[in-house]
Amino acid sequence: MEKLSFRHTTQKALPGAKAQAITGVVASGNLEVLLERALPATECTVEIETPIRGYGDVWAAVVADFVARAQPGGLRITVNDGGARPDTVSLRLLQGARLMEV
Amino acid sequence: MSERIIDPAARGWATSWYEASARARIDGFLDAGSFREIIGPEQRRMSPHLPLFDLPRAFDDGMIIGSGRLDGKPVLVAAQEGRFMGGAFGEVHGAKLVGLLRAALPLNPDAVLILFDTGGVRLQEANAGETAIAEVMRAITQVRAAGVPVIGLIGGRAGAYGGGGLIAGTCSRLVVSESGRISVSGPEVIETNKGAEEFDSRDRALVWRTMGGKHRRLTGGADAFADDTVEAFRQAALDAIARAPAFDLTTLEAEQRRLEERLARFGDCRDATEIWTRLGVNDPEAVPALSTADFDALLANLGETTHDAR
Amino acid sequence: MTLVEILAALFPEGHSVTVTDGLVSGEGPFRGGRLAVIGIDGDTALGVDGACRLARDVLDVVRRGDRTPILVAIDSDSQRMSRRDELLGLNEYLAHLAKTLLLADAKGHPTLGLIYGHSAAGAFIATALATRALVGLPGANPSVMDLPSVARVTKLPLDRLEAMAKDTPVFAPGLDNMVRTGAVQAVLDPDRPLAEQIAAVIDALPADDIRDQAGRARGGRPVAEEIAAQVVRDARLG
Amino acid sequence: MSGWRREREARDARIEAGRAHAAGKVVAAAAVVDLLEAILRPGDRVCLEGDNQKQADCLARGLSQCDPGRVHDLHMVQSGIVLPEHLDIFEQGIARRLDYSYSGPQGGRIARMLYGGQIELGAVHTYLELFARYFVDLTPNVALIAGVSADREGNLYTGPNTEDTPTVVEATAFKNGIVVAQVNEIVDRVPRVDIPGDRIDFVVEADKPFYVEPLFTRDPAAMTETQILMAMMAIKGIYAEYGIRRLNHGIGFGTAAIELLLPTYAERLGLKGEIATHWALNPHPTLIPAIESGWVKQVHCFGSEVGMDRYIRERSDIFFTGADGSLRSNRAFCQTAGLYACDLFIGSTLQIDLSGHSSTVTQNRVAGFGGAPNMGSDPHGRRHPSDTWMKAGREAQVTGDPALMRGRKLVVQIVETFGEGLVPAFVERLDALELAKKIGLELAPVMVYADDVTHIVTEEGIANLLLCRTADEREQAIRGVAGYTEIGRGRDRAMVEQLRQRGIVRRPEDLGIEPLDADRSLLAAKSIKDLVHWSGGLYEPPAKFRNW
Repeated sequence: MEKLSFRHTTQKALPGAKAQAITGVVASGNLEVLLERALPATECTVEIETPIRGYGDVWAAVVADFVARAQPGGLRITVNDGGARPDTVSLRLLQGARLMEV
Repeated sequence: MSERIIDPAARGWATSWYEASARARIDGFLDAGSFREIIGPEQRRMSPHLPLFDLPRAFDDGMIIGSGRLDGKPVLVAAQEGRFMGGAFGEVHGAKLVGLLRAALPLNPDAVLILFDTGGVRLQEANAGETAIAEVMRAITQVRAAGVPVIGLIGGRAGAYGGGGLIAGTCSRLVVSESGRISVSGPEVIETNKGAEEFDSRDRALVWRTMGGKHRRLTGGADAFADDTVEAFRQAALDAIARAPAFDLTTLEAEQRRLEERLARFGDCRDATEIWTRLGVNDPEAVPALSTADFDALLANLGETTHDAR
Repeated sequence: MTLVEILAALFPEGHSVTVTDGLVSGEGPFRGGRLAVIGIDGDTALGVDGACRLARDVLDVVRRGDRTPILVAIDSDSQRMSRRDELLGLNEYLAHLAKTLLLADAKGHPTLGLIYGHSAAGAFIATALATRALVGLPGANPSVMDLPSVARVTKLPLDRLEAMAKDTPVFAPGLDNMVRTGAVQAVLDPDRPLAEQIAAVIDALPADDIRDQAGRARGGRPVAEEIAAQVVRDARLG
Repeated sequence: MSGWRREREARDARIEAGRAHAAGKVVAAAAVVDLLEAILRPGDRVCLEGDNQKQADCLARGLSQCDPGRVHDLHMVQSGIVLPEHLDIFEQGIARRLDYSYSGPQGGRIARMLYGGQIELGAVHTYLELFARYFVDLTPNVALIAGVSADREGNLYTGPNTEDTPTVVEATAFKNGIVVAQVNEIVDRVPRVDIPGDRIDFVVEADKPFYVEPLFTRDPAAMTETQILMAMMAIKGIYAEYGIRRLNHGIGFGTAAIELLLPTYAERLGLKGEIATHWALNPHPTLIPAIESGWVKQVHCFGSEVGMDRYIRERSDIFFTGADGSLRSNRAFCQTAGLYACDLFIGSTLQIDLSGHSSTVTQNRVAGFGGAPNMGSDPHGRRHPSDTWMKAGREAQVTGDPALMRGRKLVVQIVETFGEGLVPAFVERLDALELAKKIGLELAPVMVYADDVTHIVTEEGIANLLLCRTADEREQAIRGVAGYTEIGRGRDRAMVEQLRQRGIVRRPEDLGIEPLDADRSLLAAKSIKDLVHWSGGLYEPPAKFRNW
């Protein structure tokens, strides 16, 4: 398993008050994303465990785009990856952020 | 600007049990907002063994447990996620269910509900999984003996295979949908060990009429047949709670008679359609295509598929 | 030890235990009372017919209403893998057999498993693992799946699995690993009188299911007990 | 003796030799090898019928059992290299030269044999192209074909899977060739005459029914959110925008998702009757909900699809059926229809390069073309206008007299940026070029050339290549929808943003689509069983697709 970790600063905190949310399933080509409101308002971390090695650059790009788009300030995000494609990762991250905004 | 074209509430069709994740099943099944998870994903109680095999872990180890309400009744609930490692029993996965059943004794809920979706034992943790299955079966009989019904619901992708099939057979009542399969040896396992002449695992119609929900319901291996919707499972579970058999000598003697009679009546049948014919089904070939309403009507006519001998 | 040797050691005065189609059934005098025996011999697979017969034997014992202990002696294959068995609902038959043993136990019959040969998967769960306590004899070989099959399913090289099996009891076949997992309470000493050892185990049967405690103490299941205990602690009805 | 009837005389002699193994025209399955050895001559051009669907498999087995001492150096001219026997005969020396179109499952083995020199390759064709050559320079001496039933006169019922048969027979029978048909049964009277008996020389009663691959069945249960998102974009960003009524779909999951979104998503967009009414398409099971909801006016088919026969029979307003009620398909006519009478082709591919060339060839597989390049090309011989065609033409028009403008067919590639096993769909250079070099092909096996492609749809957005004015714009438009592949990450972000302002690159949000709405609940059918229900029980799926 490869472990990756990213830390970003956002312009604002993610709206909403939900303390945590989980979306997706660890299965082939899929992933689960756990989101917890556990950080200062303009910080966001994303930790990933993936069985597919050597895609660090792709993960970095996916996470950076997600952060720019969703502004998930305050979230500690943890990913268990089952070998998902980047577009699926991106979709799950956005789904997760939306669940936290409820 | 994005617009939301699809309003989930206005979709006009029900959530499929088969398609839903374990969490979505629980959410749709229990009274809205009543689910309280025990050892939630944030506790990260993941498998200590999968990393050894370089396999990804899940925060809940594929077993989601907790308490909630079903039509106001307090219940305990466990749901397997069939897409994670085939819903198989590993150490943490199994221990969560064992713990939930043990908790039922002091808490005395109206029922314990097990939403099965499992291929059996997780090979990477085989000894722990197999022992946990034995512990679960013991705990279920204790919970039943204390008067708490244990209801099994089977309609997920992975079915209830291997030890999952044995646990299902230990429950007070079983609700199954057409997609649900209950069996010990899976089709591929039989084919691998005994050859394609014994069982052609690619013949999916054969798989379903041998192990699928309709066959199990017709032969008394399940007590209720539900449409593949979360709402249908909820209704069927409520009915099942209301009339669960006791766990005592009378019940097991009745089950003994029931199972002996099945061997005597159907022991020489090669195919499910022969069994259905002997049960009095006029057109056995038509059974797989029957709608739930037509199938329920057929069951009502047969009249001998419902029993308390479990 | 073979079944014949086991029975001879348990019942020096003779017994009525017979083996038909690999199914073991009968009883013998034991400590002033009786000891009922059911089981599977000769690496026999357990199918619907066998499970049904063994369950009937167990219910016969329960129906008598005394507290005759039941010994479940096992040298079996796995469940019988066939189209007919699954067509007829093997899961119900195996579960029923396990339930009869669990009921017997609840009704005050001490139930004790004794694995002296092989056993696997559904046959193991429905018999020896459905007793209050399970003991083994040296040379017994319980398994869920043999390593070459595990290698095929997990797509890991066999030699790597064999290396892992040495210090990871959680997945590897064999009696020692099942002891460490807590499923097997103890391994008996074939050089000591068997009846005495069986009697001692029966006298000291645990009140509760302590297999997960043993699993933690012996390192074979490091977290199961703690997880189950936490669930019991945290559970509340809403 | 006249020198102008030698072919006819040779044909008569072969038939005479074949009659020894027949009762009239009828040959027992056990006598196939004897028959073939009697009628075949070394070096013959032989069409062994088979395409991506039905197979003359009994005759293929027979041919592979012929004595290479008697039957050798054949030149196979056939649509499909699909069965193992199709290649066995090259290893055995029975055949030497090959001209074909589609290879599908044998793609890996054919590449190895080409590399090893066991096959002398003429060319890999499109279907129409190979059919055309049957009438010019690749006319078969012997055709080995498949039908459902025949009478003793040879009148042939090809059934719903007529496919290539009329074309093959036309070229062979009317040019002094011999036609052998395998049939599932000999009957007194065929349900309808698809091929008149005077074009059939021998009828073999096969040992088992001919094989048909259910190639066009896509299980809705396997459809992903990504595919649904792409389908939503295609419907809203292309079908609605251009008002596409006449079309052909490929066989991928993306296009199957479009079919399943017509009665749900497209219906809500108010597009019923405005798009997707007339089709050149096999009877896709996933089209059933759209048909049942009244979306589809008519469908002409290349072949049939396993399990769809009863449904088609009961929906003759939609499909082309014979007097007997069953489907009449015809690959040559349907390919022509797809080429000339459709305004849009949309299909998937494995690789797209920076210009927009695409290929389904990978380094070790020659999959062939089938019909996609016919459908997926802009026919320069088209002369009838349609709104769709004209709109596309206007978008492509750069310079010149507007009065001399002609339209453009829409050729759309719908691809996920990463395929199975995280293999990127966008590449610097097609593997096809490498393969062509390795096995010495004069022409690289390109499925759709860049100048035919008008749009690329991925989960990231739509690239409209018609609107690109320079090679640089085109490259950045492609990079702009290539997602997180290396090609996508190598984009010039500022330029892609400019292209987006000009509508050349369009994101889901530019189309008013929220990616999180791309949900499986949008599918009109979520399983094969749902399709059966939609069909009122008329669709009978193959066992491998059932879960009941």
